[in-house]
Amino acid sequence: MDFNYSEEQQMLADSVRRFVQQDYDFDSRRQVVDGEDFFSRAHWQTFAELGWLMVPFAEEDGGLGGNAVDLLPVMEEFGKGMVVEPFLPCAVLAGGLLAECGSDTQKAELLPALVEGRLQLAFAFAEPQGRFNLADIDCRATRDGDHYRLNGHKSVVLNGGAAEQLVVAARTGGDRCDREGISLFLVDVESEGVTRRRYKNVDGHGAADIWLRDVRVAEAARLGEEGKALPAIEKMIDRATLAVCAEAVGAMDSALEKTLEYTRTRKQFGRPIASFQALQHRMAEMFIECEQARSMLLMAATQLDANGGVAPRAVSAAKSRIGRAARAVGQEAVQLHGGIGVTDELDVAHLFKRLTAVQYLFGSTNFHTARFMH
Amino acid sequence: MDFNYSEEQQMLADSVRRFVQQDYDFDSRRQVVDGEDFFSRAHWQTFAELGWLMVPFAEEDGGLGGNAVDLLPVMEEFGKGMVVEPFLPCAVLAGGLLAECGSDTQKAELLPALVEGRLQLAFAFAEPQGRFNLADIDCRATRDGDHYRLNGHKSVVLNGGAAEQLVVAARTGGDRCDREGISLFLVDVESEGVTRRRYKNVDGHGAADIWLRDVRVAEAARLGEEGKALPAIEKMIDRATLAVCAEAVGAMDSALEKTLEYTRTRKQFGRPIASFQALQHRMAEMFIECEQARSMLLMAATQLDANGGVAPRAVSAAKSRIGRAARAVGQEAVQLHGGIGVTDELDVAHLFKRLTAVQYLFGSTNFHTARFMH
Amino acid sequence: METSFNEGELAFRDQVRAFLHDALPADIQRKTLRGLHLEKEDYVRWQKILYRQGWAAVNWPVEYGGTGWNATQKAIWADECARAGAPEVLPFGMKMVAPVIYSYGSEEQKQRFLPDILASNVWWCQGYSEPNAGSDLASLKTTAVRDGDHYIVNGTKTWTTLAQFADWIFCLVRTGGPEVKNQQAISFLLVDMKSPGITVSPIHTLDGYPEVNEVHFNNVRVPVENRIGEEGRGWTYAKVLLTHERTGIARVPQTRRRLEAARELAAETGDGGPTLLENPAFAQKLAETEIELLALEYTELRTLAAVSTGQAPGPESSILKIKGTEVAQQVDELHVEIAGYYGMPFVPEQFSDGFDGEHIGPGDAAASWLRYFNNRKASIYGGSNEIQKNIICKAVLGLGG
Amino acid sequence: METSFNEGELAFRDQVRAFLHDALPADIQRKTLRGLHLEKEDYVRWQKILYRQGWAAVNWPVEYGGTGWNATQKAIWADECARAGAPEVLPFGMKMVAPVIYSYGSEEQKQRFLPDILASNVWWCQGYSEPNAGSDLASLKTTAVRDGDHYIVNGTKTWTTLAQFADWIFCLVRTGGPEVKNQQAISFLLVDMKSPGITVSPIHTLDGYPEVNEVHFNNVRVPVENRIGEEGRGWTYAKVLLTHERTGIARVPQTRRRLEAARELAAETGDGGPTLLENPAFAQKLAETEIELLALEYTELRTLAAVSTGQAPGPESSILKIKGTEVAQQVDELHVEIAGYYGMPFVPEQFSDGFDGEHIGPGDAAASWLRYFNNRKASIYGGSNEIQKNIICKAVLGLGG
Repeated sequence: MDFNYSEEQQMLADSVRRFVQQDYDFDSRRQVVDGEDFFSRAHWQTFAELGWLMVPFAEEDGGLGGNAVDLLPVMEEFGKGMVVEPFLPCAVLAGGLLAECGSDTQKAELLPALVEGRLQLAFAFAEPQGRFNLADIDCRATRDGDHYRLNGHKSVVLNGGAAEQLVVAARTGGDRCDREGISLFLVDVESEGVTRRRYKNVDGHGAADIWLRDVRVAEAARLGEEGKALPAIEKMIDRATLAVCAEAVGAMDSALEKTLEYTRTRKQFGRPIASFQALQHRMAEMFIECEQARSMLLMAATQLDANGGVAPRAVSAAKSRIGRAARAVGQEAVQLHGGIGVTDELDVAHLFKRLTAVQYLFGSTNFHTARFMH
Repeated sequence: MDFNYSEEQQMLADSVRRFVQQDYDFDSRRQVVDGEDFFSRAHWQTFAELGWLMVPFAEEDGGLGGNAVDLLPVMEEFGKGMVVEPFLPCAVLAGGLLAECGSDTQKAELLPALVEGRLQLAFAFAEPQGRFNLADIDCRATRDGDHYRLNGHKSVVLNGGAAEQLVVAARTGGDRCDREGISLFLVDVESEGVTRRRYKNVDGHGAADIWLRDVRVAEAARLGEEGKALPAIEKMIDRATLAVCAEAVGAMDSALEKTLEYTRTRKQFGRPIASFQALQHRMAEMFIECEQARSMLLMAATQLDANGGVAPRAVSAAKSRIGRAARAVGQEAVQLHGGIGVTDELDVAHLFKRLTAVQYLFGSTNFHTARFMH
Repeated sequence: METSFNEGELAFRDQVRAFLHDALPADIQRKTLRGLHLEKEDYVRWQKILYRQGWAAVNWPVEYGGTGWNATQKAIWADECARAGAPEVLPFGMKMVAPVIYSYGSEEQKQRFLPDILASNVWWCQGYSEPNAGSDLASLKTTAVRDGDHYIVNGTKTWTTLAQFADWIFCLVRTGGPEVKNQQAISFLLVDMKSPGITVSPIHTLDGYPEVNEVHFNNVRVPVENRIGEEGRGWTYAKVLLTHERTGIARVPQTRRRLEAARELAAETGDGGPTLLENPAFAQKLAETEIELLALEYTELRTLAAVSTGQAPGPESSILKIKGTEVAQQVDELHVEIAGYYGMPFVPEQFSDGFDGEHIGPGDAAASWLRYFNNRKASIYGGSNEIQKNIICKAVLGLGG
Repeated sequence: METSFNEGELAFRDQVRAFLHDALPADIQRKTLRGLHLEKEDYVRWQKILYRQGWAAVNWPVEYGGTGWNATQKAIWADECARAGAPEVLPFGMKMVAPVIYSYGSEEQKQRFLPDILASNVWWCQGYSEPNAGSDLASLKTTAVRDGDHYIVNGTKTWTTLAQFADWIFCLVRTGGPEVKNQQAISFLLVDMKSPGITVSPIHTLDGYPEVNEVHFNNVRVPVENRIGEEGRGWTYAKVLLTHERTGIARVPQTRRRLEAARELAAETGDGGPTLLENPAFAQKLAETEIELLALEYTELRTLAAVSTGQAPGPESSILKIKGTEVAQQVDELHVEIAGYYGMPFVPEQFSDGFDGEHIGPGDAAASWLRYFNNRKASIYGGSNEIQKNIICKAVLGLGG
């Protein structure tokens, strides 16, 4: 057994850590988040140049290998720095689906552009009625000669505002919640009938609601077989879930570290508040949460890689446990910071917001506990 | 609004408290528990002489009034002293059913004997297959002329070892879990076909498993209408549940008090362990649990009295919350006592055992939370 | 033991209901029920309606304009207001400074300040906390140095809620030098916010709203006649007040309304097939929260009953603060869970006056995340829950420091 | 990163399985799987079987009779033993005193004591705790005063597990006077339990069994040659040992076996209609416990991986103690819930050898309550979980005392 990163993975982690330390301090991040795109195109180019965008892909797709474990060093450091650039929705999720389901032609056309930072993608899956059930797709794709017509409404599409192409999950057959009948389509956001409402999420990440009204899509834009997309969707969402778990583990470590720093310097009744034993034991419990979370992350990552990327119970166990840890560590970090912890001015408050979002992204703690049970 | 006890209730509480202080210290209790009957006949006579056995009954039945609230002062003090005499199973539960369902003849024959301490009763309801579902009765009573024949197995019948008469819940119709078809019978333990296995429970209270094999019971020994007993059973079990909640509240107060005493005197690293803030905050949390439990007790008692003794959601809310408190306070009391907390020699260990038993008696915390939900 | 309402109390409840039904403006009600920000004008408009009814100051002595209601009536009032969606009274004037003025102020101060508070002509804010003092009020640094018949005030107050609207601020300031024992060095001062030398800088809380502020004092001249009571006793006045303030802090009616709203929303929220209310884990959490709230309600009733028999609410009332905030935060999390993905969009402007675009997501899903973020303050402000546990340890359990 | 077994490891696992299948006596297996008390004879019989196989001392260096297994093999061994229902090795001789002897003892002491421990000819018990010392080992009061080539030992040790069977006890004793710094006043002594002046008095734990004892020393003469290492360094030897002892304390395989047993029992337990496993609240608790155990397993694997690359298990391993006991106690509570009413009867004799009556209730329902009671000790003994948190605070988080 070996839980250490390989040399390549360690170099990757170091490279992301250097970027975060040098270019992504709290004030720089604020400027990025408050900018037009909700992320920095310049940073994105850096990601491409440093090869990070190749991490999620297999070598034959122009990537670095594409193991689940490879995502960990990148996402953890992103979590510590609260990086908002759309690595997860664009490269891991939408890019991953393209690599998983796309034809050679489709891949050849789009993957190089993605990896070189020239193409923004997003995956539009969730819908207002469906919460976290990936099979609850009501968006319809009806045949129209050698085209399809798409109609539906997609909720809170991560990177949906900046994306040039969308991967859309739509129903070519069956009813809401049927596992069969779901297909994937590449949709240009400039197509007639696509409406977007862009916004920033509470955690600073960009997103959009997207409406499709009689959007005409060529058959060649379908990714993979008609009606058979759900297993691939589940596989890629599980992979993205692992990635967001890694981000959470990084963010929790950072929240604990900042809390330790703060309580060591902040004084009350003439003593640093870190000297109060009741608070000490709570920080010990935060530490335990961080460590148990990290263990679950490693468990799920190794299970995914050992099982060809399909390990739903392992992923759900990890998401459930890490969600609980994210809640506890985030809330305690804010509480132990006192008043300043609930202001927009402090980094720990933004870690808390992101740790809240990750509890719900790709399924809440409750959802994943139930999925683990069944 | 007035949450104070009436003068009579206060006098009752004082009288029980005096008894516990004078005659029921930890060593005396140990002798009682280790005795032949698992309780003291002499104490029982005292209960009768002081009028405590009249508390559960209405004035027309020779009692003191029989409000739910009246049970609180007695049961709380019993809880503090860990009194094992069968007040709850004999007077509150079996006696209560007799008063609720019995004919005038039946009542005239048995209630005076009970109130005067001359008659031990027990209510045999639970069965091995049924857990906490009161309708899950498989014990059968089949007509045989002007008699019934009873067959079945009753689990962990409180006071079942000492009882001279049993109130037995048996099915005269319907199937397991049907709400209709359950009847109550008075059964003399000396009847042919009654087998008992007597034992002491973990909390020192006496109990028995009871087997009925073709036990012949006269029609005149049926309590109330045939097949219609479930509502009365539920009502009396709810009342007994309230009583055991009151006992738990007393036991929790006692466990907290003993923990405060112990941590103030016990030293570690040269200081009383009560001076360690991490332990202080945990005792503050124990105190909050005790107070929230007491609030729920008062809520359920007043709701029962305001609704003619039928307030199932209120009782289940109280049992659920008090069960959670009993778990937390009991476990913390033991943990904060350290090594000595897990030995048989310390009173707090026995409070812990009783606080465990009350979590399951008449339905576990989970059971009552679910009952509150539905 | 008696907990049900008598006939007089039922009649009172009907009267309150009828009044709220007629008098509460629909736009204010809508904002309250949906958990949106109220503007200054909303608060003032509603308070003036109450003033005209004679119900503005529920807790004041009758001689200064109070209602004279007993504890049960006050509980009925709070409950009905929460049910109806009436805004809460902002506490700073009505509940915080006014009791100090009528308890410890001079006759002249009472006549000068109380009528304007009662009529909501003047907006007050509170100047207790300081950037490095937190829950440790005795270590305040803002100084008030005597200069003839004025004090010269210097320092910074923080976490001053809605100071951007305030006309006056009440402050704890240090009037004694370093040789004076901490708690005897502090005085209670009323300061006109228009005084030269005062600047207000907003602090944005987690929901993006500038709910609190820093208030800076730079050589601000305050007439000595604006000091309440004796010099050096300000901490005593403030402390008595803090204890009295404990009743009502359980916020049972408000939390119950939000709990019921959660149940209704969950019943309408699909969960990929069945509703969220049918989700066992969610339903269990909802039930447990409801049970905890019921316990809290009766803990508060027990405290009120003790008050009504003449006992002051003791340090046991710290439970009300701890459990009140914990349960409210649990309910916040139920709403967060209900909102799901639609809690994530951060578009606070859609919850403000004048927004005429389409909301994102169903109902006010996104508002519930903002509220969850914002309400993390509840267990920190007003004496953090850790401080409340210290109080219980010391004053109730007899555990030394 | 690599966590699956290679071919050699799989072969080793098969070998272990085959051995356990053939060698584990059925009566011992039955008691272990049902959570019943094992007699001294049971433990010794099984240990001697392991001794003949050469597998008695998994962790010892090969030169003294250890197996030479690597961390993965040891983990496989522990896991397979738990699955098969093999009794645990009692730690006092094999895991506690033996490492001190082979690490710090003289050549003569090694030759005198280790072979009998390896062959389970001698039963050891541990004399660390004292009636007023608890987790605070440095404040020991038992004295050993030098008298020629003997020490005269006086004092009382407590919580001495299974001392009623012991041939020898290893003790921490105070050899320095009050002028010596606490931790340098303590020595490590091996004492023959047959020495005049030793008396053992049983302490009944919550399950009614005399699992622990007080051991009284009244002018007990102990040869100086029975002291390990230097005088005044006993605390150092014991502490090193305590840290090393941390691996394995997570008890993952044992807890997993009991968790699986809970699942099977719940599936067979009616709940007034459906089974308890179909009860949403129970199923949820079971799943959460299973997830926590999975996390603990990987936390332990991470610690072992660090050990295998040469890092000593650091104070982070306090997590293994805290979480290990917490999860085990959660599983205990699942069993308590399964037993329902049938946990209440207190008839401990039905779980002892020679009982030939009928058991009360299904299976060993009543045993699960006794086990729940007894196992509350887990978070208290061996350095309470509070002490473990102090260790994390000081040694990991850098928070001062």
